Amino acid sequence: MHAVVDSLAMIGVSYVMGFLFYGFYRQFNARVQRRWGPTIWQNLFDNMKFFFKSETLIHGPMFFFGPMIIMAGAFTTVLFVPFLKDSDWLQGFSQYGNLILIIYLLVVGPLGNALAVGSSGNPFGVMGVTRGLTRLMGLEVPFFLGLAMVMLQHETASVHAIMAAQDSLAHWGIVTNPIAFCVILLPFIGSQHGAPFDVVGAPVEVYAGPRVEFGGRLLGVLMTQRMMMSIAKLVLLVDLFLGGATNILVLIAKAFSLFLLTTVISMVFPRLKTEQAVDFFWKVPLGLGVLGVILTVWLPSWSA
Amino acid sequence: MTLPLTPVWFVALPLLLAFASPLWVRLRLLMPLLVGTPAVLLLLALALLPEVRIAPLVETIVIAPPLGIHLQLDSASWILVALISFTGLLATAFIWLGDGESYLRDRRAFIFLLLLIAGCNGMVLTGDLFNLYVFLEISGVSAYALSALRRDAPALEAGLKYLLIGSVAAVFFLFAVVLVYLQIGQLNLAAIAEGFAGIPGPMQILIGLLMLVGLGIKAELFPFNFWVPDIYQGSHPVVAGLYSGFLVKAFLFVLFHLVFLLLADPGVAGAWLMGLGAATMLVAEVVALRQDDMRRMLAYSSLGQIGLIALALGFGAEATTAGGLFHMANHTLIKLVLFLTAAVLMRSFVSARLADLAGAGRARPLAAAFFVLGALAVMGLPPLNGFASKLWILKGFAEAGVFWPVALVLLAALIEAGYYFRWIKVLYEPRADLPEARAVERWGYAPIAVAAGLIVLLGVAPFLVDDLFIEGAQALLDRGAALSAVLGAGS
Amino acid sequence: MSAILRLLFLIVSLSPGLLLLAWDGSLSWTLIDGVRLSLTLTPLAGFFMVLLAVAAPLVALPMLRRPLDWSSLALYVPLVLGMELLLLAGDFISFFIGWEIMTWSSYLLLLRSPRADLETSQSYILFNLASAFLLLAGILFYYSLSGDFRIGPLAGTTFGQELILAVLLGLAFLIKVGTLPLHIWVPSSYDQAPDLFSAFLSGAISKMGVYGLILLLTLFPDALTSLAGRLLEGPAAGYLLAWIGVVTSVVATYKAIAQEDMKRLLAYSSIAQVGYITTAIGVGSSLALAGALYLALVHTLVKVLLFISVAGIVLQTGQRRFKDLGKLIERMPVSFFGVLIGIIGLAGMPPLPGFAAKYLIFVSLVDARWLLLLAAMILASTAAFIYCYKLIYGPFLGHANSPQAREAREAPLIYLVPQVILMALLVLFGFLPGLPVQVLIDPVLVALGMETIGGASWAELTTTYGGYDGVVLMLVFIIAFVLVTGIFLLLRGRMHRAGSPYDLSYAGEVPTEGTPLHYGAGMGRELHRIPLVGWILRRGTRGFYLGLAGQMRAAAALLGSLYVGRPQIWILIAVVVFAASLAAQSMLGGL
Amino acid sequence: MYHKTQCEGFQCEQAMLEVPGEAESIRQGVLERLVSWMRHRSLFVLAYGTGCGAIEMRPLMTSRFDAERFGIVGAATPRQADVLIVSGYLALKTLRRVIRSYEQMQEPKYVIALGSCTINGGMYWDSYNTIKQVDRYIPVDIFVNGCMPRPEALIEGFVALQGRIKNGEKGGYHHYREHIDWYKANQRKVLGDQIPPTYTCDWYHAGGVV
Repeated sequence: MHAVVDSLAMIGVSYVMGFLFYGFYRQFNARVQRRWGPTIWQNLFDNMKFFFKSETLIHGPMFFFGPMIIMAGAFTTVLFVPFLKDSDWLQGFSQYGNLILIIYLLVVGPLGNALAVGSSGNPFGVMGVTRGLTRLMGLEVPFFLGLAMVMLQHETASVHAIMAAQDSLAHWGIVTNPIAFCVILLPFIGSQHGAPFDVVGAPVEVYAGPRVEFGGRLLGVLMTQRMMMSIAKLVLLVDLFLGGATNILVLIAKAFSLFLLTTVISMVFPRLKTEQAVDFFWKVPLGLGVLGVILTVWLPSWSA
Repeated sequence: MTLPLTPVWFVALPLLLAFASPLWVRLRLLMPLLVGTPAVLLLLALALLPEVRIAPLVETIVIAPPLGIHLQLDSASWILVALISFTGLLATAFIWLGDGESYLRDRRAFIFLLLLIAGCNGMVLTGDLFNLYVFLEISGVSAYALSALRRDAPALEAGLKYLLIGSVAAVFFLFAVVLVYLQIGQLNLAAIAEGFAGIPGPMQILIGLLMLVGLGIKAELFPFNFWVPDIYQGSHPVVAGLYSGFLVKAFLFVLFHLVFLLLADPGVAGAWLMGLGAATMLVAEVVALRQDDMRRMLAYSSLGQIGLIALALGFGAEATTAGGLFHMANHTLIKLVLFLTAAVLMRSFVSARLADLAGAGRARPLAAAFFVLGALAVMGLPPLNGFASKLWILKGFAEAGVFWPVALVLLAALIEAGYYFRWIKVLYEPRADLPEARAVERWGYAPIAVAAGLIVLLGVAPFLVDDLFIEGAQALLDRGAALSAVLGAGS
Repeated sequence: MSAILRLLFLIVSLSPGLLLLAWDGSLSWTLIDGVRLSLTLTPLAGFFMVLLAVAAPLVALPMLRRPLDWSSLALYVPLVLGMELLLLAGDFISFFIGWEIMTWSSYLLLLRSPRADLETSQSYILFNLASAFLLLAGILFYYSLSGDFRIGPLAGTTFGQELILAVLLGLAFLIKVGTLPLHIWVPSSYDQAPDLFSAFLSGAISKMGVYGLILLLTLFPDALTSLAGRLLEGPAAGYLLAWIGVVTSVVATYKAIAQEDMKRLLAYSSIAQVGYITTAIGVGSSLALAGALYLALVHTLVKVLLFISVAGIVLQTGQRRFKDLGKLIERMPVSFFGVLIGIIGLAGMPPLPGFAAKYLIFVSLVDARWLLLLAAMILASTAAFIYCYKLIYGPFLGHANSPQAREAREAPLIYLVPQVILMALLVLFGFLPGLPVQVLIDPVLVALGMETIGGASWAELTTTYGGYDGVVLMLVFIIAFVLVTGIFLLLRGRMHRAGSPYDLSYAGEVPTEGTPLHYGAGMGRELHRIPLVGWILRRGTRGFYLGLAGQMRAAAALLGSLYVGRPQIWILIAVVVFAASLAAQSMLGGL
Repeated sequence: MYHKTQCEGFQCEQAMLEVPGEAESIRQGVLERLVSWMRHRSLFVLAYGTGCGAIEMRPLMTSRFDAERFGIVGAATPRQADVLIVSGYLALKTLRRVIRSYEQMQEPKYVIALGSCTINGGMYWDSYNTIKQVDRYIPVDIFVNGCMPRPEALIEGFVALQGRIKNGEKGGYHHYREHIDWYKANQRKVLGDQIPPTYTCDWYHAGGVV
C-alpha cells in the first residue's frame, strides 16, 4: 500500500513540478525576449487540451503502443529515482535500481516511441528519430563519463549511497567533484532537449521531428512524459551533486536552482545542427572529461 | 634362390613380368597382371614386415666376387617399398577399373609401369652405388617413356624434356659415382661410407655437390625443379600421380639415405637440404597461386610438399624424420587421390583448366568430394592424415626448440590454402550452364575411395602405424647400425 | 530413410546438450608418439557448451525445411562435432583438431550459399586458417615451454616467452572473434553465408574465439597481470586488449550503421558485440569475466534470434536490403517481435538481459578505474541504438518498397519455433538476471579461482557497486504500461486508424506509392557529417588486404617466370647453381 | 462518390454559407466547461503562408505582439495544430494543400482566414486561378479582413475565436462534417482530379456523419 501511494505521489509530484517548471521556462524565456509570455500554467493547459482532443489518428497498433511505452518508461524512470533522502516517502522502487539502470531507463521510452514513429511511415518522423539518436550518441559519452567519475568517487552506483555520502554542504558533489559536474552540465541540457541542442524536436520550425505524425491525445502523452522525464533527470542531478533533499520543498528549491542554471545557458546560445552538437559534445565536454579523468584518476594513481 | 620370400622379388618380379609381356598379351592377362604385380609385392612386403622389424634383411647376389647386387631392406626402405607397391596397386587398379585411355592399357604401358616399379624398388633397396645409378636410369627411362605414351605433341614434348633433364641429372650423378669409385675403389655403400671420411675435404664437397645436383634434379628440389610442372602437365594424370606418388619419394629417400649413410656428421648437408627444402616449399606454393591448370597446380603443390619433407628429413631429429617419412606416405596417398580425381575430371570435362571446371562439383559430386578431401588433407587439416604427419614434424621442431621451420611450414600451408580453396570454391561455383559431363566408369572411384579411406583412417588413428615410422626413422638415422648390418659387427 | 536421416541430424544437433547432461569423467588416448589426446569438460568449456547446446539445435531446426539441402546437413554434423571436441579438449591438440574441423566444415557450409563469391570465401578461409596456424604455432611454442600439450597454467617462464605465447595465441583468437583490423572476413562471410548458417556463425562459432581468449588467460599464473604489471586497478596488458576491443566496437558500430543490407549490418554488429566481450576479458576481474560470459550468452541468444528472423524475411521476400523491404509488421508479426526482442537485447536496454551483461562490464570498468575505456564503450553502445533502430525500421516499419514485401507472408512455422523459444529465454533472463549468473557463470568463476558474484536470489544482479532487481523492474514497467494504456483508453474521444498508409502529414502534399517514403536505406548517412564518424567511415582495411593479395600474386608471377618451359634454361640453371656453389665453397673453404 | 443531398454545388450556396444561427447558448457540464476553457487557452497554429499574409503573421509571435501570452504558439504539422490560418489568396495549387492540411488536423479544429483575398478574391478578383471565397471549400470560423490586416487585427480575430471556443460553440468542423457533400462538390469543381484523396475523410464512408 505504501508503495502504491508513494508511487502515485512520485508521479504526481513529478508531473506538477514538470508543468510548473516548463511554464516558468516559457515565461522566463519570454521575459528575456522582452515579451509578457504565457502564464506559468500554460503547459498544463496545452497538455490538458491535447488530452481532451476529440479526435486522435493512429497508424496501426504499434503507433498506439509507442507513446504508451514511452509513458511507461517515464513512470518507471521516475519510480527508480529517489526523490528524497532519509525519508520513507518519494522513494518508489529506487532501492532496487542504480544509477546505470536509470541512465538506460531514460532511453527506453524514446526508443519505444521511435518504433511508433517508424510505423507511422512518415519519413520526416524517422529523420527526427535518427537525429535524436545521433544527438543521444553525442551527449551520452560525456554524460556517462561524468557519472562514472561520480560513481568512482563514491565507489558505488547506488544513488542512495551517493546521496548519503553528501551529508553537508562541504560534501556536496558539486563541491567535491566539480569537474564531473561541469562535464555533465552541457550534455544534461542536451538530454533535456534544451536550447542549443534542441534541433531534434525543434518545436515549430522544423517539420522533421519524431512527433510529426502525433496528434490529439497521443501528443498529450508525449508532452506529459517529457515533462516527467525532465524532472526525473533534474532530481537525479540534485541527488548526485546537490546533496539530495530531505523534504519536498528543499527538493523543489534545489531542482529549481539547477533548472534555472540550465535555462540561463539555454537562453543565450543559438541552436546547433545535430552533427555540430555531436561534435561539440565530443570536443568540449568530453575533452573536459578526459582532462578530469587524468586529473582525478590517473595522477593520484601515479603519484601514489 | 632357395628362399621364396626375399627382397629380390621386389625388383625381379616386375622385371621378369615386364619382359615376358608378349606372352601376357597373348593370354589376355595384361591387365590382371598389371594390377596383380604390385598387389603381390605389397603382400610380400607385408609378409616380410615382422622380419624387417627385428633386423634389416641384407641380400647379396654375387655375380663375380667383388661385384654383386646388394639389396638391403630395413625399416626405412620397407616403408618406401610398401608405399611403391601400394601406390602402384591403386594406380594400376584405376587404369584397369576406370576403363581409361587405351594407351595406358596396352603392352608398352604395361612394360614401362612395371619397369618404373622395379626401378624405384631397386633404387630404394640397393646397397650399391653403381646399381643405384642403374636403377635410377631404369626408372628414369621408363618415366620418360610413360610421359610420352600418348604420342601427341604435348606428351612427346613432355617426354623429350624429361629425357633431356633426366639425362643431365644422370650425368651429374654418374660423375659423382665415378669420382667416388676413383677415390675409394669401392661401390658398396657401406664400404664407401666407411671410406668417405678419408677423402680430402674439397673432393667431398665436389662429390656432394654433384650428387646434390643430380639427385636434386630428380628429387625436384628448388633450383633444379623447373622441369616438373611441364612434365606433370604433359603426362597423363595417373602417370603424374605415380611420379609424385613414389618416383620423387624414391629419389628423395635415396638422397637422404646417402646423406645419412655417407656423412658421419650430416649437420652441414642437412642444413643445406633444409634450406633447399624450405626454398622449394615456399617458391612452389607461391607460384601455385596463379596456376589455372589442375595438373600444373597439383605439380606445384607436390613440389611444396616435397620441400616440406626435405625440410623435415634434413633436420635429422628422430621425430621430424619419422614425421617426414609419415608425411611421405601420406602425401603419396593424398596426391594419388588428387591426381586420380583430376583424371576423372579431365575425362568428364575434357579440360583441366579452372574456367572449364567451374561448377564441376555439382555435376560430379563424388569426384569433387574426393578432391576436397585430398585438398584438406594436403593442407594438413585435421582429422586427416596430412595433419598427423605435419603435427609430428612440427612437434619435432618444437621439441628441438627450432622455430623458423615451423613458421615457414605454417606460412606455406597458408599459401597452399590460398590456391586449394580457390579451386574448391570454383568447383562448387553455382553455374546455370553446367558443362556436359561425359560418363565415367563408376568402378574407377574404387581405388580413389580406398586411398581416401586410408587418408581418413590414418588421420583419425595414426597411432596404428606410428611405430613403423619411428623404426624407419631410427633405421634411416642410425648410421652405425646400418654399417654394421652390412659389414659385420666389427667394422 | 529421409526421416531417419533427419532424426539423426537433429540428434547430432542436440548432442551438445546431451553431452552436458551425460558427460562425466574424462577420456584419453594417444594420437601419435608423444601426442596424447584427452577429453574432459571444464566448467569454462561447459559454459560455452551451453551456448552451443542452445544454438546448434535452434539453427538446425529451420534447416530441416524442405527442400532439404543434404550437403548442408551433412556438413553441419562435423561442424557441431568439431566444436564439441574443441570444447571438450583437455589438451591443445584436440583443441586444435576441433578448431580446424570447425574451420573447414564451416567454410564448406559457407560455399553452399549461391551468393558466396570468391573474395568472401577466400578471405573467410584464409583468415581462419591464419588464425588456426597461429594457434598451432602458439601450441607448439607452449609445448616447447611445458613439454606437454595438456592445457594448464605455465610455471617458471620468462616475460619474453609469455609475451610470444600471448601474442601468438592472442592473435589467433582475435582473428576468430574478428577484432579490428583482423575483422575483414567477418562482414562479407556473415552476409553471404546461407541465411541460417549466419546465425550459427555469429551465435556459436565466434564464441569459440572468446572461449580461446579466456582460456589464454588461464595459461598464465596471474592472468594478464603477470604480463606487464598493473595499470590503475587492472592489468596493463589487458588495457591494450581492452582498447582493441573498444576500438573494434566503435568502428564496427559505425560501419554497421552505414550498411544497407540486413545481414551485413548484423555482421558488423556481431563484431561490435564481440569487441565488448574482448574489452571485458581485457579487464580480467571477476566482474568483467562474468560480464564477458554474460554478454557472450546474450549475444548468442540475440544473434541466433535475429539471424533466424532475418532468414525468414529473406526466405519470404527474397530481399535483404533495407530499401527493398518495409511494413512487414502486419504481414510478419512474429518475426517482428523476434527482431524487436532481439534488438532490445542487442542494444542492451533494460529490462532484457543485454543490459545485465553491459551493466557488469560497465561496473567492472569503473572498478578498474578505466574510465576512458568506459567512455569509448558508451559511445559504441549508444551508437548501436541507431543501427538497432535501422534494423527494425527497415524491414518492418515504414512503407513496403517492393512487390515481394507487399505480398510477403509470415515465415514458416519451423522458423518461428526457434524464435519463440529464444524470445522466451530472453524475457526469462530479463526477469531473472541473476539466473544465468548463479547457474552458469558462478561455477566458471569458481573454477577460475575468482570470487563469485551471484546474489541472494535469481531476480537480483548484484555487484560491489550495487545492483538491480529484474522482477521489480519488469513488474514496474509492465504495471506502468498497463496502467497508462488503461487510463488512456478511458479518456473520451474518438480514436481511429488512418484510412491509408499514405495519410501522412507531408507538407500538404499527397504522397503516393511512387513517393520515396521509406527512409531505410539512407538512415544514418548524415552521420558522415560528424568529423570523427566520417573519418572512421571513410577508412577500411579492405584495400590493405587486397593489396597484400595483389603483392602475393605479383610474387607468384615473378617466381613463376622461373618455371619456363625450356630445358636449356633448366640445365643452365642447374649448371650455374652447381658452379656457383662450388665457387662459393672454394672461396670460403679453399678447395 | 459523394451522395447528393438536397442540392449540389452552387445551387444551394446561399443556404450553405449562412451561419447556422446566432450562437445559440449551448449548455455545458462542469467538465465540458473546464475542457473548453483549456482549449481556448491553448491554440496551436498551423500558419499556412500562402500570400502576403505570411509576412504579417511573423510579428505575431515576436516580442512586439507576443501572441504566446494568449497561449497561441506555432505548430509544425497539421496533426498537432488546432487552428489553420489561411493567410491570403489561394491559388488552385495551394487550395489543394490547404484542404489536405485541414483534413489532416485533429478535431476540434478551427480556420482563420486572413485578408480580403480569402473573402472575395481581393485584388485577384479576376484571376483565372485564384480562389475567391475560401469558405466554399473549407469551413472558416473567423475572417479577418484587410489587405493585409495588421497583427493587432489578427490577435483580435484570435481572441474572438477563443471566445467562441470558450462558450462551447460548434466549430466550423461540425459544419464541414455535416455538409461534406457540398464542400467536396465545390472542391471537385475547381480541382477536378486534383482533389485531395478521400481516405482522410474515411469517417464519411464508414457510414454516417457524426
